Formats: sequence, C-alpha cells, structure tokens
Amino acid sequence: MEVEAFKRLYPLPFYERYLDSSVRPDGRPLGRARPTSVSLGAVSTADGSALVKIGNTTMLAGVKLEVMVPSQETPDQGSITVDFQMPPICSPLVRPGRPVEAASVISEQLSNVLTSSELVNLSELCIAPGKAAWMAYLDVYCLDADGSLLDTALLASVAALAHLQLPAVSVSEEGRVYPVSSSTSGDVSMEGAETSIKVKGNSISPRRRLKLGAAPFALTCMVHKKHLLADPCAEEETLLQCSITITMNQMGRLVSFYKPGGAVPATTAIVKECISLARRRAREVQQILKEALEDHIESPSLMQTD
Amino acid sequence: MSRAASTYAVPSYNATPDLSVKGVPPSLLSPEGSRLDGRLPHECRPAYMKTGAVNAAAGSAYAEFGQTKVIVSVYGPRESKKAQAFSDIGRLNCDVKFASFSTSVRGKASQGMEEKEYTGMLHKALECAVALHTFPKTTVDVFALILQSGGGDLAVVISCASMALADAGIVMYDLVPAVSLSCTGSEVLLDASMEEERWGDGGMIVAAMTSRNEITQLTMTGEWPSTKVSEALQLCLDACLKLAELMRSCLKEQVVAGGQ
Amino acid sequence: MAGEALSRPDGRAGNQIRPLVCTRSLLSRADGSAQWSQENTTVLAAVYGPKSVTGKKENPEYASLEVIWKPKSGLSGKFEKEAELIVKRSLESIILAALYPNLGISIILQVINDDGSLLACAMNAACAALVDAGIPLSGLIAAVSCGVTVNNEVVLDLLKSEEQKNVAHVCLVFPSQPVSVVLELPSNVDEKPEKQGFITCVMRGAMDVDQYLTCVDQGRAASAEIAKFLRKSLGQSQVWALLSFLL
Amino acid sequence: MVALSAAEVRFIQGGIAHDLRSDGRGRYHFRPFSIQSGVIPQANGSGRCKLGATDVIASVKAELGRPPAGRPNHGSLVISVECSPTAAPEFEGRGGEDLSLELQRALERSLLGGPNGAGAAIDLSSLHLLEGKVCWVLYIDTLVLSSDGNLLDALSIAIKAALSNTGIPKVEVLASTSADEDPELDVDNEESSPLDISQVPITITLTKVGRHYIVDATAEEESQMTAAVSVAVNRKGIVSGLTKRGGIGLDPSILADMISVARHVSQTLIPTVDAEIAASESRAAGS
Repeated sequence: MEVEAFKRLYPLPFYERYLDSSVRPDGRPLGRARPTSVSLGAVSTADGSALVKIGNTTMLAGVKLEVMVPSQETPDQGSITVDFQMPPICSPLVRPGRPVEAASVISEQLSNVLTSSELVNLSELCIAPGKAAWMAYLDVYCLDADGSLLDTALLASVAALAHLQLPAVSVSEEGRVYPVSSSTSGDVSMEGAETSIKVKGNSISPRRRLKLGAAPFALTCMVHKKHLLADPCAEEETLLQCSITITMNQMGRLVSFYKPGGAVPATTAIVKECISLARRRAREVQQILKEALEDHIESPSLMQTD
Repeated sequence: MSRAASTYAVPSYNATPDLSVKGVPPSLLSPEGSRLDGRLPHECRPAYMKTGAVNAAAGSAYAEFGQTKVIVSVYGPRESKKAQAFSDIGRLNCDVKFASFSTSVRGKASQGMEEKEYTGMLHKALECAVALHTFPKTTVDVFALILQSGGGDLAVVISCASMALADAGIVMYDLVPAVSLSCTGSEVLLDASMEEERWGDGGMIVAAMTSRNEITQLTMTGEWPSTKVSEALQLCLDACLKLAELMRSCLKEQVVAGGQ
Repeated sequence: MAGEALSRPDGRAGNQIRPLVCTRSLLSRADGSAQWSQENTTVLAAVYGPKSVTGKKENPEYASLEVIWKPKSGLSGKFEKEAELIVKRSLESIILAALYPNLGISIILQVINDDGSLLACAMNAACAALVDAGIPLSGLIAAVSCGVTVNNEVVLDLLKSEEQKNVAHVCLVFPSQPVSVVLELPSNVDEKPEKQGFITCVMRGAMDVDQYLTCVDQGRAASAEIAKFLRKSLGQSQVWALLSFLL
Repeated sequence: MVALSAAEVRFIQGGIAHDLRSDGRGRYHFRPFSIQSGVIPQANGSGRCKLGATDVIASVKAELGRPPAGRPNHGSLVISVECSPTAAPEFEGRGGEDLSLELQRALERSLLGGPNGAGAAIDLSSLHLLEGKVCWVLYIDTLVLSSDGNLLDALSIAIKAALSNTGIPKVEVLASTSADEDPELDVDNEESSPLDISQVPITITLTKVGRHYIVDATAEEESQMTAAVSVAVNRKGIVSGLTKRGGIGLDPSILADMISVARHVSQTLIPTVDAEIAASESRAAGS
C-alpha cells in the first residue's frame, strides 16, 4: 500500500509505527518541543505585546491599560482581565459568528493559571490608593492553531506582561489621572494648557515596568499506550486524545496539573515523567524569554530570576 | 470591579501621545512640504508583505504598511453552509475583524459597525477579481484580522486578501491592490497614516485590477472639487500599479523560495 | 502537626471526608437520575439517552456524549464551559460508547448547593446517574478534592471556605474497576490497585511537586472509600446485572 | 426580489441601448417625484419623498450632546436607515440589515463630510453651543416604506426636505459655576431658527446596465445592473462623497465620465428639488 493511502486509511497504526521507533513524523524525538520564538512589542497600539510561535502555532498577546476606580474591598489593587480569542483565521474549524467552545475553555484555564502563579501582584497596578488604579486587559489572539494552544497562549501572556510598561501619569487630588509626556518625564503635563488641571498637588508616578513574580510555563504532553509525547501538534492532539498539561514556574513549583479525562490513567510513573519533561521545558522557555527581553530592553533583565 | 466613570474611560494612554485628547489638529504638512512621518505628499509608506503566514489555512498573507498590520487567511473551496441556496457558481465569503488592542481606544462601540462595513467593502472589491465559476457549489472563505490599525486599514486588507487568495491557488483575473488617500487643503496625501486620516478634509479608497484597468472598489468622503477628483484618482491608480508590481514580485519570491 | 484536626473549620481530620448521601431515580422524565451530597455540597444529575441525535453530533462509530452544567443561579459562563468539558472527557473514559453508534447521551448537572469540592461532587453524581440510567460502563469513577493548607498540610474534601483560604487545591478522578472485568487496559493490568493512576486532575493554586504526589496518594485512598460507598448504594445486584450484560 | 424572463431582460436592455426605457424615459431622466414636508409633528423636521413607486421618510431630531472628540467647536450628525418590511418581505426581521448598513454608510459619506468635518451637509460649527461641553446632535432617521429602485437618491431628497423643515430651538447658556461642571442651559422650544441647507448635497446614482448607464433606475432595471456609482453633488457642483456599488469593475475613464454625467444631471435636478421643497413648505405652512 502506498504510504499516503495508509496514512489516510489507518492514521493511528501509521502513527504508532513511528512511535515504536521513538520518533515522530516531523522528525522530533518524543520528548522534544517544537522550535519556539518570542518577539516583543509586535503591536505598538498596545501598551505591551508579544508574538509567540511554537512550531506553527502562533499567538499574539496584547495588553491595553485603562484607568479605573478601585473597588471598596481592595482600594490598593488594580485588576487584570484575561481573554483568549480564536478568530476564524486561525483554523479551518472556526467559522465567523459561532463562538468556539475550546476558546472559552482555554480562556478560563489561562486566567486560572495566571492567578494561581501569582505572576502579577495586583497592588503593582495601583496609581493612587482608593482613587485610581490600572485595569489591564490582556487579550490573546490565536493566529494559527496547530496544537498546544494553552502552552503558547500562556507564554504569549507572560511575554506581553513582561513587555508591558505602565505610562507615566500624574494624579490630581480628586483622583483624576493625566498622562505625562514621556520625553520630559515628570515635568509638564501633556494637557498643561487645559484649565481644569491643578498641577499643584498632583502626584506623579513615573513610567515603569511591572515587577513580575515567578513566571509559569506550560507543557502539554500526549499519553498513548506506553509513550509520552511532548508538545503535540494539532494532528497528534486529535489522533491520540489523552492529554496532560503541566504548568510549572521557574522555581520548579507546580502551578497546574491539568488532565481532562482520557483513556490512559495517569500513574505515578507517568506523573513523574511528565513533571520532569515540564521542568526541563520551563527552563528552556525561560531562557528563550530572557533572551527576547534582553534583546528588547536596554536595561538588564527585569524578570525575577532565582 | 467597578468600571471607571466615563471621564476616566475616555482618554487612553499610549506610548505615542494620543491625538484624540488634544483639541488642536496638527498641521499635516510642514512648511517644507514633508508630512508628519517625513514622507513627501505622493510617497507611499514602506510596505512589507509575506504569504504563508498561517499554516492551517489554504492560503494566507501578512501585510505591514507603516503602522498598519493585517493578517488574512483563506480557506476553501469548501462546502457551503447548508442553509444557503444552490448556486452553480462559487461563493466568496468575507469577514473582517479588529483585534481588541489594534486601536488606540479598546473596544469602541462603533467597531462592530466598522467591521461589518469593511466586510461588505472587501467582498465587493474582490468579487469581480475571483473566477467564481471555477469552484461551483462551494465557498471560499476570506478572513482578515487587523492586528494594528494605523491608517488605510481597508486598503491594506484588500491588498493582503488578494495575496492570500493567490497563495491559496484560487483562480483570479488579476491581483487587487488597493490604496487610500487623504486630502488636506490644496494637497493630496497618498497612502494616508492614521493622523492624516483623522484630520484630513476628505478621503478616498481605490481598489483596482491594474492589468485589466478596472476599478473594483471606490469610495470618497468629504468635499472634492472636480479637478481634484481626477488628480487623486490618477494618483491612486499609479500607486496601485506600483503596489501590484510589489505584490507580484513578492509572490514570485515566495514561489521560488518554496520550490528550493 | 499538632492540632491538625483543629485546623479545619468543621473539626474533621485532614484525611477525613464528609458524610456522603446518594439518592437515585428522583426524576420521572429522565432515563436516569441521581443526587449526590457531600454534606452541604449537592449536585443533581439527570441522564437522557441513548437517544437519536442529528447533525454534527452524530457519529457512526460512537454514541456522542453531551454534558450540560447548570449553575445554581445565573447564566453559564466560561467556568461552566470548562467544567462541562472536564466532566465529559472523564466520563468518556468509562462509557462504552461504541455500543450505541449514531446515538447520543446527555447528562445534565444541576448545582443545588456549593460548599466546596463542587467538581468532584458533580462527577460522582454523574457517575451514579449513568448507572441509574442503565448505560453500560466499563467501570465506575470516584472523584475527590484535595488541598494544601497554608501550613503545608494535605487535607481532603475541602469546604468552600478552605478552598478560598488554602494555597492550592486539586480535584482528582480515579477509575474503580472490579478486577474481573478489566477488559483492555494494558497499562493497568500489572499495576497493583494501590498504584492506580487517575483519569482526571484539575488544579488551582501552586504547590510543590512532593505535595502534589502526597495529594494524589491521599486522594487515591479516599477515592477507594467513595467507590466502596457508591457501589454499596447502587446495590451490588444491579452492578452485577450490568457487568454480566457486558460479559 | 425581481424575477424577469429572458424576453423582459432583453426588452429592458434594448430599451436602455436605444435611450428609450420601458416607462418612456431617456437614460438621464428622473421619474416624477413629490415631496411632503412636516409629516411627523413630534420631530424637529421631517420630509417624505415619493419617487415613482419608491417611498421614503426622513425625520430630524435635535438633541443636546457632547461635541465629537478632538473637535470641540463642532456639533454632529447621526444618520440611521431602516428598511421596513412593508417595502419588501425579505426585510422582515434582520433581513434588511445589510442593505440598511450599505445605504447608511453611503449617506454618511455624502452628508458627514471629511474626518475633520469639512464639507459636511450642515455647517457643523453652526451646531456648536459651548466649546467642548455642549452642542446640538442632529439625529437623522430614515425609513424605507416602499422600494422600487434608487433608494439612495430618494433618501437624500427626503433628508434635504427634512433638514429644510427643521427648526433648531433657541438655547441660552447660563453662566456655569465651574469649568468642570456641566453648564446650565435654557432651551426655548417656542422659538426656533432654521438650518442653512444650501450645502446639503443630493445623491445621484448612475446604474450601469450593459454598456450604458442610467439615472434613477427602477427595481427591474437594478436587477440587471453590473455596477453602480452613487455621487453626492451639492448646489455648487462640488462632489461631496462617492460610493461604488455592485460587484463588477469599472474602467477609470468610464468612471470619470459617470461622475461628470452625475454633476451635469445635478444641475437640473437640484433646482427642481429645491423648488419642490419650497412648494411643499408653503403648503405645510398654509394648512
């Protein structure tokens, strides 16, 4: 039988032949992730942005800031709203006008992981306690969906938050916030001519980056019979069906262990193997992110390292 | 979390100062005759185009014209929606969306309207360029996402979409380059940027199949004395011609690179 | 370690689960139903099917499974969507869907009260309702939640207040198969029951790897208890009737 | 939807080619139209235009609002179009939405002027009351009652009639206490002043059928069109907005020709429209 026809008719046996010789159709060993790249500042209309590629899977994350009045219970905290979008450009399965179920599930996971990891201390987003704080909208767009969506979305989110700069602003006594032009930082309010501003008594907070906690990194693995495959592509995800997503931060702490059902139960041996793969991957991705940040920022790495 | 009162929500804080906050429109041309970004009035923005940006799609293209960044992917020809009536020629289905961070103010209320309008205009601009009879009973989907809006968005979407169609191997009569233009006072500014669009007296968008010398889409806003109309139209067509060359050479390069 | 029992709001020991109650066949219109309570956390599950389905849901090889999660009040959002997916994927691993090609099974989960461990409770309720509906299963599942307190102690079956206060918690679902009917689970055959793996795991908050492994061990022990209770409450005879049908 | 037999199609196309259309008109002749002013008493101004069997209503409501961002000295215009299910069964529910949006954007292009407000139908600075705080917002709502082609031109005539019929209440700005607070206004609904409508353009749609183009196409003729160009022209002959419709491309020279034909037609049409508006105004005042 011809190879193409065999693959078409019996996709699983076709794939298992590869697995038996410990290699995957794209040439990767089972435990290796696809080539990963991070580029920061891809969108200048956003306050922070990052374009991330893991293999063919491509995600663009952007952070937009708005000023809000903090709630009564947490007067010194801002807030972050996370949303994950799968526009119809990313996959043949998505059609316009119909919301994708996978997108809302990943959106929920993403905001859970970001909360669990305590990456952003919300008090960092405070401008003037009780009066004004930043509301950060983190939107992640999937541009090309080819498996391991949560891993890529999380990396894009972390990178966009690391790239985010809180602009220099001055706050009046009533809690009104005015932008301060960046070139003459803290000197003159941009709208100095407007009569409503009382420059006297305004407190100025300078332009700054967020201090981030230990960043989380995710790795999805597929379990099939005795095999464990790291970073599956879309084809592998539909074929093998039993997935485990492990999120670890750079300190080696487990942030999430997500296994939604599947035919193979996760034994202690599998759990341990997955964790060690994820740990290795977290170190690898952290290095990629660090290099991207160093390329981008003049000042040395602002990411907290252990 | 309580959302801010409207007075807080309106200003947005950008790396570049937002012009919408200022009351005074900037002067779009310096006394020496150069524009805000240093271009001459009849000079286009630097353009970068690349096909094959989305692997999952049948064809795709990414375009970057100055500050405007757009990605388009094409799916199909594939089965039409069940609800649609039988058609012995193919269908072209378009959809244009803005990313939430693409504009200076996030999630403007008017954005949904704009997306719908762009969707309709993109469809009309491409419809007559695609050989619909080559894929009877099926649908070709053209989906665009504006990643960063920096002026002339629709024109970039149209150009990028025709590249993506070509990349998908959809039979077309010609590529459809599109160019926008803004007029201010006595000058016309080709390939207008965001600020020029916002403060200009009027604007024009032209999409054309240059080798057939056919205009597929044209809109004008603002006041246009008749002499200026023909001048602007000619300028746009010339720019379309140059853009078409760029698009062709870009497509050829990709094919050569892919063949190796 | 002193005062481990005192550290919990309701005075339970760390490895103690709340009393369980399972009532079946409460709904007359549904093909099967069950209400599962872990003290103040209660979920009502209803099963419809196998029934005919149309369109995209129809699969020529398997019965399609649909899970609908109804929150206690309000509309369902992203949380409910995620929960639906987790329950669906977990149940797919025990339902013998190949017996009913082109058909569909729906499970509706109505949250009646949430006092912690909601997902685990819903999972158990769904399993009991499936048995009540007479859907052929390859085995049962038992779900339990497990958490790590601020003092780094591992506690089982969390209350809502504990979920909010603890640094992390995790919901684990374990399979529970009678040894005699393990049909084709090759990876499991050579495993001793005490080394059994879990089907589903969902985690909130961060914990160390060692703590996680302790959670899994504790959860496994508790799930055996839950499975025992479930089996007893379903009535040995009915389970055997089902299993003999399979054989 | 218009369904025509092959013979009818040939009859229409042949007629257009011979400059004698099925209803006896030449290629550049409008159908007779009638205008009725002040049809909606609650509105600040209203007008109805019947063009052949096409029937549309426009109303203008003036409300106080905030000036547009970046233009503190301007008022604003807001346009909406609704296609009533009485005009065609397919407008029932959301069916008319696409057409409504297309018509609305075409009208916005011709009436709202450029991005900075230059060339708008109504001098926007005349709508301004207090810099950066308060201005008039004119809500122009239109409704398509019956559709027999050339909706856009009929809508533009109805809007012009409605604007000419509009009275803007007199407003006195009372001294405001502080710059931050909203000022107090005294609106006198008894006294009102008319708008200056000399700049309001009329849209002329040229529909291309075969090799020729015609003005004021009926629904039957529109069903045979390959492309159409709608040009908004004001009294001075200045083009203030243009929209290409229909999916077939046009040669630039033909396009330029179409624009000049539109301007030519406008020179006879605009005075006729103005005279009709004046006549209907006096009728309304008389009754």
